[in-house]
Amino acid sequence: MNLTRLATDFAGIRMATPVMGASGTFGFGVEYSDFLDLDQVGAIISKGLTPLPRAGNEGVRIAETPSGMLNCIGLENPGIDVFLKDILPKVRKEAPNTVFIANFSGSSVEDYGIMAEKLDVDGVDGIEVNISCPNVKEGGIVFGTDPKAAAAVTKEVKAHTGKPVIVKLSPNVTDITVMAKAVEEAGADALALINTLTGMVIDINSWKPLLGNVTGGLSGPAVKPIAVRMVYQVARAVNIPILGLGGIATAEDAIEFLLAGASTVAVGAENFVHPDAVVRVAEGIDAYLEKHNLSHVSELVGKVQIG
Amino acid sequence: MNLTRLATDFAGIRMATPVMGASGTFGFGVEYSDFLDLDQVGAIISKGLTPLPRAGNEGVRIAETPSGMLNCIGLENPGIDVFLKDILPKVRKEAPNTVFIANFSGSSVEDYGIMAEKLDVDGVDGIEVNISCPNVKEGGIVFGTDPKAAAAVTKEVKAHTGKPVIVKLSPNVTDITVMAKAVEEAGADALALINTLTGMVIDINSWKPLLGNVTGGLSGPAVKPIAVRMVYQVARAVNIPILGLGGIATAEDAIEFLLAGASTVAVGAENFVHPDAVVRVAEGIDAYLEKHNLSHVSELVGKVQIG
Amino acid sequence: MNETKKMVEIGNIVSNWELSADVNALVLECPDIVAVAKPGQFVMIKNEMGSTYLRRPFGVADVDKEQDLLLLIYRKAGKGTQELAQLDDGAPISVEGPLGKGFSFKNEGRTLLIGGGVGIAPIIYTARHLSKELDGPKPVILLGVRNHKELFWSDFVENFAEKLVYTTDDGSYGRKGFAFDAIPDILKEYPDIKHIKVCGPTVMMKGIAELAIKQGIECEVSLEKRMACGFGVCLGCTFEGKSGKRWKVCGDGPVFAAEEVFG
Amino acid sequence: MNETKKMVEIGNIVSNWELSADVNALVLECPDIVAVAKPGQFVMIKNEMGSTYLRRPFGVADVDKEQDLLLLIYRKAGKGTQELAQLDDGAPISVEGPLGKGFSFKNEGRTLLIGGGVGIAPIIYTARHLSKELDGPKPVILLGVRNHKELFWSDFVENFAEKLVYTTDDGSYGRKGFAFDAIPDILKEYPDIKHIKVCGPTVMMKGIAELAIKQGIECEVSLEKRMACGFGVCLGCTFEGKSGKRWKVCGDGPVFAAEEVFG
Ligand SMILES: Cc1cc2nc3c(=O)[nH]c(=O)nc-3n(C[C@H](O)[C@H](O)[C@H](O)COP(=O)(O)OP(=O)(O)OC[C@H]3O[C@@H](n4cnc5c(N)ncnc54)[C@H](O)[C@@H]3O)c2cc1C
Ligand SMILES: Cc1cc2nc3c(=O)[nH]c(=O)nc-3n(C[C@H](O)[C@H](O)[C@H](O)COP(=O)(O)OP(=O)(O)OC[C@H]3O[C@@H](n4cnc5c(N)ncnc54)[C@H](O)[C@@H]3O)c2cc1C
Ligand SMILES: Cc1cc2nc3c(=O)[nH]c(=O)nc-3n(C[C@H](O)[C@H](O)[C@H](O)COP(=O)(O)O)c2cc1C
Ligand SMILES: Cc1cc2nc3c(=O)[nH]c(=O)nc-3n(C[C@H](O)[C@H](O)[C@H](O)COP(=O)(O)O)c2cc1C
Ligand code: FES
Ligand code: FES
Repeated sequence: MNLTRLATDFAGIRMATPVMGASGTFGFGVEYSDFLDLDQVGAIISKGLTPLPRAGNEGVRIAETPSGMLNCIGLENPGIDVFLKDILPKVRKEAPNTVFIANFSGSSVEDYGIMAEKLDVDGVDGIEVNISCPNVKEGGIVFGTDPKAAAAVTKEVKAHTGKPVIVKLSPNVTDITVMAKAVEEAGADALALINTLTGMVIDINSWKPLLGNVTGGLSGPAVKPIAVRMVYQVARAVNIPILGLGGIATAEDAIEFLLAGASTVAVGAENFVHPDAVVRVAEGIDAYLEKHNLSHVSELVGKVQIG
Repeated sequence: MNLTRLATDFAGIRMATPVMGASGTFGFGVEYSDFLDLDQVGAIISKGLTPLPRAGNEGVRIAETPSGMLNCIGLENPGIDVFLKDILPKVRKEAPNTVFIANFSGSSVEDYGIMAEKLDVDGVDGIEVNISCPNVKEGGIVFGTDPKAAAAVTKEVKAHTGKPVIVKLSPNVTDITVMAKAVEEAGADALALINTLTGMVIDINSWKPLLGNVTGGLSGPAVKPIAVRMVYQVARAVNIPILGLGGIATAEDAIEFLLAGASTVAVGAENFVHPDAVVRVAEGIDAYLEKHNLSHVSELVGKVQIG
Repeated sequence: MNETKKMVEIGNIVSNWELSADVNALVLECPDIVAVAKPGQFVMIKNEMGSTYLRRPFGVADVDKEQDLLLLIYRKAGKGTQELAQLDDGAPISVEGPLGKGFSFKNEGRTLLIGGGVGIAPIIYTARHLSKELDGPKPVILLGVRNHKELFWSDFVENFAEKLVYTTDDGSYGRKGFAFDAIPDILKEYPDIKHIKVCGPTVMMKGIAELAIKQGIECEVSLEKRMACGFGVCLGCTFEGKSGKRWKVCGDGPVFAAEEVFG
Repeated sequence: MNETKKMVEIGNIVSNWELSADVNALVLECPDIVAVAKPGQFVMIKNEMGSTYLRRPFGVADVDKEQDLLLLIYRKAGKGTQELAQLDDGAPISVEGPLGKGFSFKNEGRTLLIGGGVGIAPIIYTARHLSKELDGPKPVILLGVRNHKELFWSDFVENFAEKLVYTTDDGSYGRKGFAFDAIPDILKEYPDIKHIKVCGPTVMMKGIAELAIKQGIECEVSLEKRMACGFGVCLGCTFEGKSGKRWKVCGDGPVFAAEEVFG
């Protein structure tokens, strides 16, 4: 893999490749060390952190769907304090060279500010603000679908950190460009899209929802066409860089996102199926660049030709 | 197949079974006569009709996606007048016993009224108002995402027809219950959901969108969890009956929609893959009723148990 | 032409072998479709155990009505065909057909059959039909292929050809260049040619169609379009003919008069 | 316990046969995982040519380190396993493993191994490990099955069992009733039993765990939860133990001390 072709500056964060592990699907990164070389991972995006520890939702949390999956983990995580004390040092020791982006959410605008401030420490290279988790009743979904609330969260976060701020958008909206523009205007350094689409599976034997939380977030290849469309729309609406994700399984998928206008991409559910996916996708992009005589991955970004 | 268990009254339309062929995927019904017995089809829902003939979109119109497909047919149809003169008589001759529902759209509120009036003729058992086709620039998408516009269309249609009016909703909205309630209040007799989700595929060899119309409508099994969730939400928000669709391939899929709150269902893209699907799904529902000792399909409707 | 009833039938794989690096042959046992399929028609197949969603269209390359066998010849183009290539004998394939209207046959003159790439597949059945089933003059067959590694077609057609001509892109066999370039010589040698039937890439068909129209030779072309249904309901495959009429490639074709497409 | 490196390896099918109407055995050649897999661990497999998305977890039923073979025994529960059952010898399966922590082994006393349904699978390797690899006292094996049509398990375990006891739901073989009911007699007959290891339905494990805890016999249970990843990153499989600690079934288990789960 030719890292000079792939090295990418994303919102001021220098990454070895433009391919990251998506929040909630990549643990804290170090869990993947058996399967891939962490030095070749663009960035580890952490499981979503919250102010307090969370046990997550009861009952079944995973359901397979055609070419995808639903999850209602419910943001299980040890809380920001345990993260800072126990987990971050371990990650920095085991993956000293990999960019680490902390994903988090809160239940109020103030929460977001507090989290941003706590995460403004060495070892964290950037933060990803999850305003779109559909599983948490106390707030997430409101911030993710209301442009004013999203802007307020963004401003609060920006006021409490010196790190690059990536705001992650929900696809469960009528017009994602409205959200994107609101967040851009509020000062976000970059956007990530898409988070999961809200879905449901009913067990026809028990007549109950299969998932403990009734609904869950849909991800995986099934959602890719929706994600590519949204990245394409948002790229035309904003001037800040985009981290594109949603259903990426192969380098070909990732290249669609790049052409649509994403500067970087993340692999989500596919990590569960092929735990070397993040590196395999990067290698595939590199092979594509080679084949097409391109000297840098940025030459693909937003290059889709219309009409 | 035990038709007494399946016979369903939907918004005043008496159907042999609760399983219909979805608009745009079932032609005018008679194209399926080689593959199934049209008497066992709950209803034929016609390809979307428009005031004038339409040639549809240029370029590639079909793209396969993981467990689904995108289409950008662009409402190709011979126009309402040719339909009434040539097609409807043929359908009524070849499928005299099958319920026939005419799906249509227009570019203005007035168009919808004119269409409704023209379709208020013998041989048409009900009308399905498509306010959600994402492919037509001149209107469709606006009506489908703005509750006021959707209500205006519904009222106009109701004022011009004596037929049961089914309004078909778009899933490309933040909160589908808002649309559903607006349309219910405006007088719709029933709702159909979901239409397609907007998606995009980029050809990484040509760097161009694969589809002639850049974006297209996603349907097929991939979208089923989203559709079931929306039916579930809408069933709790309105009092009019629901026609549920989106990714139904098997009786098990259909039963999920019924439990979620749909009184009837329609099979869409699956008709392309298994052209006997509408009848096979009905048979499967019947077998399920038999196995579970239920005397009528209505005993499933909305019976999902929460908590 | 009377439309035959369309059906869906499970065809077990009788054999599935490689003809070249990217082309395979597949033989399926499916009596009901084989009994009625005509030259130029196609089928839509689905491997129910595979990961693809829609059916895939393939021209009927040949049928053996005695043994109920259907021959398809397919290029390993993408996921569906690559998975198909992995399947062993006995595996069940869902076959829908026969679809479309095939070539038309008239009782006079010789036919020149032209195929390019995997578009050669339906030429096989058509050639056998002309020379054996109709017992008319054997067709002249002109095949445009990439190079000498694609001469496997001979095994399928040589018995039915009055003459078999190859052109290759690289000149590694037969005449170098496009199939188009070989036509004048053929027409000179066989002045009894009254019909041309072509199946191949659009650019190839266009050139030949225009030449045939100019020379007043009846010409039919077999089109390819992305198809979701294959039987006229999705409207994925329509186009506007030169007459102004809208056609469905799947239902009204895939075979059309050259004038209607390229006239 | 030292964690072994996890890996993904392509295992070709060596054989895949039916044991009963709804249970199959699968033998895969996958040297690297076989070399390190321990009793009670599991693998996540994927048929890359199939229609399912996530990997599917299966307990390591046994390994043959000489011949590099991995045995899995699977119930045809849904789409993934039904497609798996169609695959022929030679088909490639992606195997991820070894995953989880297996059973623990102590150097004293006899072990009672209890399995219910396909939960019996990991009992095979565990029994062989105890009796052959550790060369300790042979375990007593108690199997709860539905009826006499499920006695195929004997072929896999009888050589490693001091005694093999069946219970059947319908009394068609062995003792009628639940595995649980047979335990008192076994403990009376084998007072040297110091360990119980159970793998089966939750209700079965719960009863046995409570009995073992009451009687002061060390007991391990092997849990099942829907898994997306199998190696600790999706958090689909977590639960809160009786100690208040949160565990991942895939990474910390699937084997847990009875007290932590049911105590
Ligand atoms: C009427 C007709 C007859 C055909 N006959 C033959 C034949 O005899 N032999 C042969 O090798 N090929 C034939 N083709 C082309 C063949 O259908 C495609 O190569 C095949 O569908 C590719 O499938 P895939 O899954 O391998 O590729 P993918 O790239 O994974 O296919 C993705 C989608 O694109 C569609 N698609 C891709 N390429 C084509 C194409 N060239 N034409 C139409 N749709 C396409 C597929 O059907 C599918 O929906 C025919 C096409 C048509 C329309
Ligand atoms: C650690 C572990 C070990 C297992 N060992 C065995 C074994 O040795 N033999 C055996 O027959 N089965 C075993 N199972 C259960 C087995 O994984 C499921 O039966 C199988 O995944 C069903 O897949 P399917 O595609 O046929 O069914 P589907 O119903 O199509 O599966 C849909 C989804 O549900 C999940 N799922 C369905 N049933 C279960 C279940 N009971 N437990 C966990 N996930 C489930 C699948 O993994 C998949 O994600 C084990 C499960 C776990 C967690
Ligand atoms: C099991 C699971 C847990 C997730 N947890 C989080 C999370 O904590 N925070 C977040 O922002 N996104 C979370 N996501 C969303 C993913 O980061 C990603 O946006 C989404 O899954 C779409 O990508 P994919 O289709 O590649 O999976 C989660 C996704 C999955 C599947
Ligand atoms: C090729 C195609 C054409 C369609 N045309 C129409 C249409 O004309 N009017 C309409 O209301 N819906 C149309 N639809 C949407 C379907 O009726 C249905 O709402 C959608 O496909 C979801 O169902 P499915 O997932 O079962 O296909 C079309 C769908 C497809 C695939
Ligand atoms: S392929 Fe559907 S109409 Fe021709
Ligand atoms: S299965 Fe993913 S954490 Fe256990």
